[in-house]
Amino acid sequence: MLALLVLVAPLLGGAVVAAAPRRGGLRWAAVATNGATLALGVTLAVRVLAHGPVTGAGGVLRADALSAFMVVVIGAVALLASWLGIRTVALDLAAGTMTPTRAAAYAILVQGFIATMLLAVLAANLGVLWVAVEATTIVTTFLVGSRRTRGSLEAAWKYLIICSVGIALAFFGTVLFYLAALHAGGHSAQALDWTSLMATARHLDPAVVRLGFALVVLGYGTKVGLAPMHSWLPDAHSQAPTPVSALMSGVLLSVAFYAILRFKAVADLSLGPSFSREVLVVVALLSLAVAASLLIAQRDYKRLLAYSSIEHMGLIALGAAAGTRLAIAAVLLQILGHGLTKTVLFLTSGEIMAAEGTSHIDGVRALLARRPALGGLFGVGLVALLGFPPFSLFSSELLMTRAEFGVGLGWVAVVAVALMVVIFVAVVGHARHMLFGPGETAAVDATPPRWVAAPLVGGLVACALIGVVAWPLSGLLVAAAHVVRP
Amino acid sequence: MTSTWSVAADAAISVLQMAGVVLGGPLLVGLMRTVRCRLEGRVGPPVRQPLLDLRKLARRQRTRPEHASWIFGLAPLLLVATTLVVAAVAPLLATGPALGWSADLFAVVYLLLLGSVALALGGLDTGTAFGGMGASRALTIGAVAEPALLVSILALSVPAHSSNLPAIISGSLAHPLWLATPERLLALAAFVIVIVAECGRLPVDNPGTHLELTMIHEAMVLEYSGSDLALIKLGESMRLGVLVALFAVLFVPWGIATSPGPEHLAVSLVSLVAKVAVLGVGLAAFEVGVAKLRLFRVPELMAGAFVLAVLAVLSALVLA
Amino acid sequence: MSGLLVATLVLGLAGCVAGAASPIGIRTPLSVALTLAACAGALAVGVAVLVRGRAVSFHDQHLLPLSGFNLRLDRFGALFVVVSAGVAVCALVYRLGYDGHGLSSRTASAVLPAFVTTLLFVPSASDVTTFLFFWELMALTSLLLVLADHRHRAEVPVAGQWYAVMTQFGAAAILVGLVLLATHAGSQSFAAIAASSLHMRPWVRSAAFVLVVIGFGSKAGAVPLHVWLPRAHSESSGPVSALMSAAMVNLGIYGIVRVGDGLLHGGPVWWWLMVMAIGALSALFGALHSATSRDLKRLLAYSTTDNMGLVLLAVGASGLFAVTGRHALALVALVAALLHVVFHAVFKGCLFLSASSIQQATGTRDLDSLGGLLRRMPVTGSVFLVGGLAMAALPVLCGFVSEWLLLQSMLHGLPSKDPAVAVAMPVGVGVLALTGGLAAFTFVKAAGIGLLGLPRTEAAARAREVGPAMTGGSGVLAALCVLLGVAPFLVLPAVIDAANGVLGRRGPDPLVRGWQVGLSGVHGVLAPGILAAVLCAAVGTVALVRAAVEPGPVRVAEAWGCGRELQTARMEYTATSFGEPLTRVFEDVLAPSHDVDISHVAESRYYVEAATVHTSTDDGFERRLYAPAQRALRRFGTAARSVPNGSVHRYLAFGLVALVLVLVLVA
Amino acid sequence: MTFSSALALAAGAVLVCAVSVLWLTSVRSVIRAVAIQGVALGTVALILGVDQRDPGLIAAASVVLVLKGAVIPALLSRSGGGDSRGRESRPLVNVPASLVAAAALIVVAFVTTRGVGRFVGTSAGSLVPVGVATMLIGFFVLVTRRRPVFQIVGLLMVDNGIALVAFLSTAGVPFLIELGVSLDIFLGVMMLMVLTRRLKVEFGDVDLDELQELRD
Repeated sequence: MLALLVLVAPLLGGAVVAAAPRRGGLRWAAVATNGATLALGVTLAVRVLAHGPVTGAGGVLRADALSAFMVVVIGAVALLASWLGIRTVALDLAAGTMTPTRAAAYAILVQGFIATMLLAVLAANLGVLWVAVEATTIVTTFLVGSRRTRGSLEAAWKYLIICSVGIALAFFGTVLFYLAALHAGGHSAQALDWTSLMATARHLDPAVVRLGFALVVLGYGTKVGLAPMHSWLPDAHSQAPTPVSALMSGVLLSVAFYAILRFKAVADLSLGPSFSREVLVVVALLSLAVAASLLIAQRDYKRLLAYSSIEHMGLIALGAAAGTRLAIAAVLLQILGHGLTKTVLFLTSGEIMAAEGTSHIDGVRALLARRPALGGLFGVGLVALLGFPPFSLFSSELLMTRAEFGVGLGWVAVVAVALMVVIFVAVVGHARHMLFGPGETAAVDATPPRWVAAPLVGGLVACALIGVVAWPLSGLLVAAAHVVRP
Repeated sequence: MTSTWSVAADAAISVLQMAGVVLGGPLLVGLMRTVRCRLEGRVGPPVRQPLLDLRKLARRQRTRPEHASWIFGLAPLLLVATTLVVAAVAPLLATGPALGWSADLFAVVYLLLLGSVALALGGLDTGTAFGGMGASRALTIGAVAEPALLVSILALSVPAHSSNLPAIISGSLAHPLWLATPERLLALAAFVIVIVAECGRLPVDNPGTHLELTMIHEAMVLEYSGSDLALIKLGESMRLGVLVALFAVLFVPWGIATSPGPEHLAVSLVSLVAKVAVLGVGLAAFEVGVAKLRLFRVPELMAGAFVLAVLAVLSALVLA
Repeated sequence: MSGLLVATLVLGLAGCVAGAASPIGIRTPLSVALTLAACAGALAVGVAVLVRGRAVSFHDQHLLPLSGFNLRLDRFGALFVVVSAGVAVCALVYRLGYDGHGLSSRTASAVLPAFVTTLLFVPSASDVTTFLFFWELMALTSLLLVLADHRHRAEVPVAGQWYAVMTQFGAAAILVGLVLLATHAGSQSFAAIAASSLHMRPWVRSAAFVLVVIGFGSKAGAVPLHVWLPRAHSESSGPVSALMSAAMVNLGIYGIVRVGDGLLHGGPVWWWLMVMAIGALSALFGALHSATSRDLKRLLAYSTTDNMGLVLLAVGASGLFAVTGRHALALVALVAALLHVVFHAVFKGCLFLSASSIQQATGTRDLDSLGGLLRRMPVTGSVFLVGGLAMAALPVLCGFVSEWLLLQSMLHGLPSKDPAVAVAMPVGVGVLALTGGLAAFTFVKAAGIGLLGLPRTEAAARAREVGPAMTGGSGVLAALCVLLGVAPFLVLPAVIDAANGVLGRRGPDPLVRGWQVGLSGVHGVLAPGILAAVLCAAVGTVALVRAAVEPGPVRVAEAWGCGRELQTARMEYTATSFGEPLTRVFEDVLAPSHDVDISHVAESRYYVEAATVHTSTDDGFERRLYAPAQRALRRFGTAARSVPNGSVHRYLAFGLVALVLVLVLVA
Repeated sequence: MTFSSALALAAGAVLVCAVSVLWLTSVRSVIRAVAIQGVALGTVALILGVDQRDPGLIAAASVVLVLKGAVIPALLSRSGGGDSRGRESRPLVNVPASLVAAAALIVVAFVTTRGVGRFVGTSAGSLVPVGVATMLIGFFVLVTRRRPVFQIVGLLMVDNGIALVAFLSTAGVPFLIELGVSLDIFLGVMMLMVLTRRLKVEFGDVDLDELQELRD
């Protein structure tokens, strides 16, 4: 029941907003329901931690600690994104670039997007998980292309084509898992159910599972933004409306990675950890290398953020490659920290773009002097993103590195750290140009109002708090790590 | 050193050394000047002429450039005072002067450096081009001379396992053959070069010149007059005296008093004066034969001295 | 005691919050007061640890996700805490009178307490995560403080970028090194690493040590990772530059000693030769650039590289002695190193604070624009002189004692069968001597050009003494320079305890203490107090004699200007001309660039209208190492950009290739 | 006609259709080819369903037949509008080279996935490489053909290939999931068609390689 409620809540919000697109006040309904999702996620987590997994909707939905954690992440990011979404929609309506009808459609699509992500993490069956992830692609394509400029259409096309192909490959992988499960004695209707799959995992045919897992990584990796199928990501993230970019970068990528984690758990039981490790290490290092090389001479700050997402997904994949319980817990912490930070950064970059009228790094100068609030938020966000304490990315990245060393991936970790240094150099260089230097303070009306800045500050503060005091969260993290590493 | 008497005796030796250096330094300079004149076929002033100069200068009024600060007046005092301290703590007459245990060769070097620094600051304080030029050149040479100086001290200290002066001298007294060893000769050569540089003698600096292009030391002290100039001239000659004397006791230690007693001291004094005089004559004779080096050749000389000193240390280790 | 440790942390945080949240009127006093209280707490804890010899710990598993927050302050760490706290107290008092450089902004007010707090807690961390947490926080907060004035000067962001990059590079090396050790120890606590480090494989130990030396070396300003230091230290505001140069760089030394001696318990000869080589190179390079620089704060920053190089030289010598079995001497060398850390903190803090006072009073830190300040700012000028004398390691000030002890340890380490030691020691002494000479040169240049003579600009001529908080903050450090130089026994026992603590041994004390300093069992002692007394007496006597014989008062006269009537500041030697002979001597190392620009009169090219000479000695490593690397990176980045050309077909082709590869390799 | 030969015939038809797409250049005939491929795929499912008397599979087969054999091709040829008479005049890889590449891809598919077919153990299972080959050729079409419609067709072929693998190896995924999958694919193709039309409206006759505005 609780699980179903979680699923329905965002749709409800979308429906309310869409019902009266001209009533600005009602747009808060979406924020409220996303807040409710977060609260329900927390409740779910508490329930799961106390009483074990929760099922719902006739066994289609099932929430264990991992799902509950992901619901919390989705809820938190959705809350931030929809909060800022009110402002972007209001601005677009005022500027006449959006009609009320399209605002309604937009609201429904965003809330539907959130709902499909929730379905993905709550699905009891890996096939349903696939359906949900594919659904997110379809829903977001509309959102990516919603600005109807040449760029956004191009991004939408690339996004849809590349992700559809990728996700098809993931389906191929899923089929192979299904095949192996059937041969291991699974009943056809439930063979892809998480519980039964984990029960039969040890008897799955290794050869089939190997191919299946490699395809799953390649396929879902497309959605995660892992190289070599990452190319859609910078385009889509830079062209989508900022709240959508934030949602995509903050959680959509992680939701896709959640799928990989689930399959990895099954594959590890069947094959032992070494195969999944090899596959993930390859894609992770490739992703880090791609991100590093393209960040060096990057010219667009939204794309910069997008490539940074590729970097972080690479790090997450590397942490998952280590695969110990500690590593998985760290991966989840990284997912949360990255979600919050990247959301704030995308939302801030949207504000910067609205204020400066360009997304070119060259076009933005001395932001801290000219627009202290925006510059400050962007700067602090970058600091968090680059893994400085007290923000939680510091802890999770350190934990992942430790875990990688612990399982003999020391050399890989060293390469990753080296690439991260290159990325650091690149990002700091761009940040220097954008943020620092002499300039006149802009007029007051250019600074975002307090209710806009509040969630952004809140997101960063939350990230910092998680990085320092994490005891309420550690239990959930460890329990979630137990799910994929029993 | 426990009884009051021996403390008093040690103190007396120190005072004697200081007095000796105050008087002996200018006399040494006078001696060298005379020797030089004779060798050049001139009669030259009497040996005590520097002392007479000092007396004359001390009675003249001091002047101070209008922009100078208190540093200007302090510099000559520090120059003389540091040399006095060195004279007090160095075992010139006896192996155990008072306070001999409170300083060693390294301390001596750094004390002399303090004097040079003070003088250079005094030169800069005048605000003239000459002061700055002299200070810059003097300290450049000082800086490049420092490694050769310290490493040659190291070469001397290694066999004695101590940089303490009495220990080194006692060591060489106890092992006379030690003197003829290669490391000692190498260190000796390095030390001589460094002394020449530290005291501003030819071929590093010409104390007699007042030509802008070649002045080093003289440029720094151009603004001093009267009693200040007397102090500076005194300080410079004391430096020369104390370094030559130190050189004498370090490399030719015989004759130094190893136990207190007036008779030992007398022998020691006579032998020291003789040694210093011989060295002074030798140095003067050497100066007649050389021309001043270009400023930028001086570092090469110092580098050579440094190499000699390092070789001395290494051969001390190899042969030990 | 652990309560007090926590209270210190809380006070520091409170200072941070006060700086961020309190109204502008009380922002500075309140946050500084809270931070001062934190420093007082840290001083109390540190002194207590040093006196009692018992470590203070604090553990909390609820902080820092999945790893826990672990503090343990032992004697070695306590020494650094006390030094940092001491410097911080003076810098904070100074800050009360200091304005400008963006230090009063909300961000800077909030970050300064945080920076001070991390300085106090880095040496307290007792596991890898806690350590890196504070270490990175320290890097971040100091970076923000360096950037505080970015709105007004374009060089500031550039300095910040250099600093950020170098410090992150170092942090990455430290991270990998420490994690490597933690992995092989099976636990991330320092105690566990120390317990099992001797059983680790040699390559693990060596790799970790090399990485850690690189990482901490970059923080200590060791060549070739020093490039950030002259920029960041000179562009940051007065209190911050003092904190960075006097307290933060020390923690680089802390890290190397903590890991090399404390966790790994020493290692093979080549480790320590490497440390000595880095130290020697840094010392020489720093000293040379310091001697030829004309920017007052840049000069001081290079001198920091120089002094940290000397400390590394001593640390390396200590390790070398330990591995050749001469433990007493190893202790002496380490004591020399730590003593120099303490003394360097005192005199460099003093120098940076007084240099910043000069900067505030004149608006510039270019030596060629200063002059005549001793008469205009008597207190600040004297403070600078005292600090400078200590920096030049001249007798009876504190710098001398530590250099003397280092010389002694090298001298006594020399009779050795090991050829490495036999070569290293004389070279070390030579380096020490040359840097000593260069430091004296530097000091004379800075003080002589900056404080003495005629003012070279209007601004210098108008300079007035700064306020009491600023003179007080720097004056205390100057007084300490004298006090510790005359009476090193005030800190020597604590330093010996700290060194013993990290070496983990308790042999017979190899040092003579009391009024004298020296090695016991040999005739090699130094009594700086007595030396000072004798020197003062001598100066007094000579002054009395001079007063007795001179005929009248001093006459003030025009200086000799080769017959010219008027003497102007244009005729004075400048810092550039002062350093010129040295630049020529070390031309091969410094590779100065000369730019002569002569414009002729229009009528005839035989008449020169104007001639300008521009010389600069920029950092050779920056030019030959970093600039090409930067260019290569940029070229690579531009080339990489053309791979994703926007064509969806190319993107899909990546996927097809990957798919075929998966099928071929996996199936 | 035996069960296994009928199955082989239908599966072979799927592959032949895939290869023919490479050979054809007119939009209209390509859409026809993919429609035939859909029908063939549905036939495979139907044969399997009848053979195994599995009502779920028969239902899935009918869904496939309707959707991929009729609805989607019809929509494609309608929504193509002016584009339906278009031609792929300048493929990135020309037809002969494409056919050679297809041969290579088929070899790859057969060499690499014969193991999976053997693991399945049935006569249907041994046809798994046919599905993989179809998928690879579809992917190849995506990479080398410039017109939007061709990319949609390529995507459909990838899907068909995978669906063929699913039918042959596991007799299809559970019906509920199959329904979801089909719905997703349908919606995806719809989306692509919407985008194609928008592209056309905004920029006229568009060549996908002209979409290179977004790059680093």
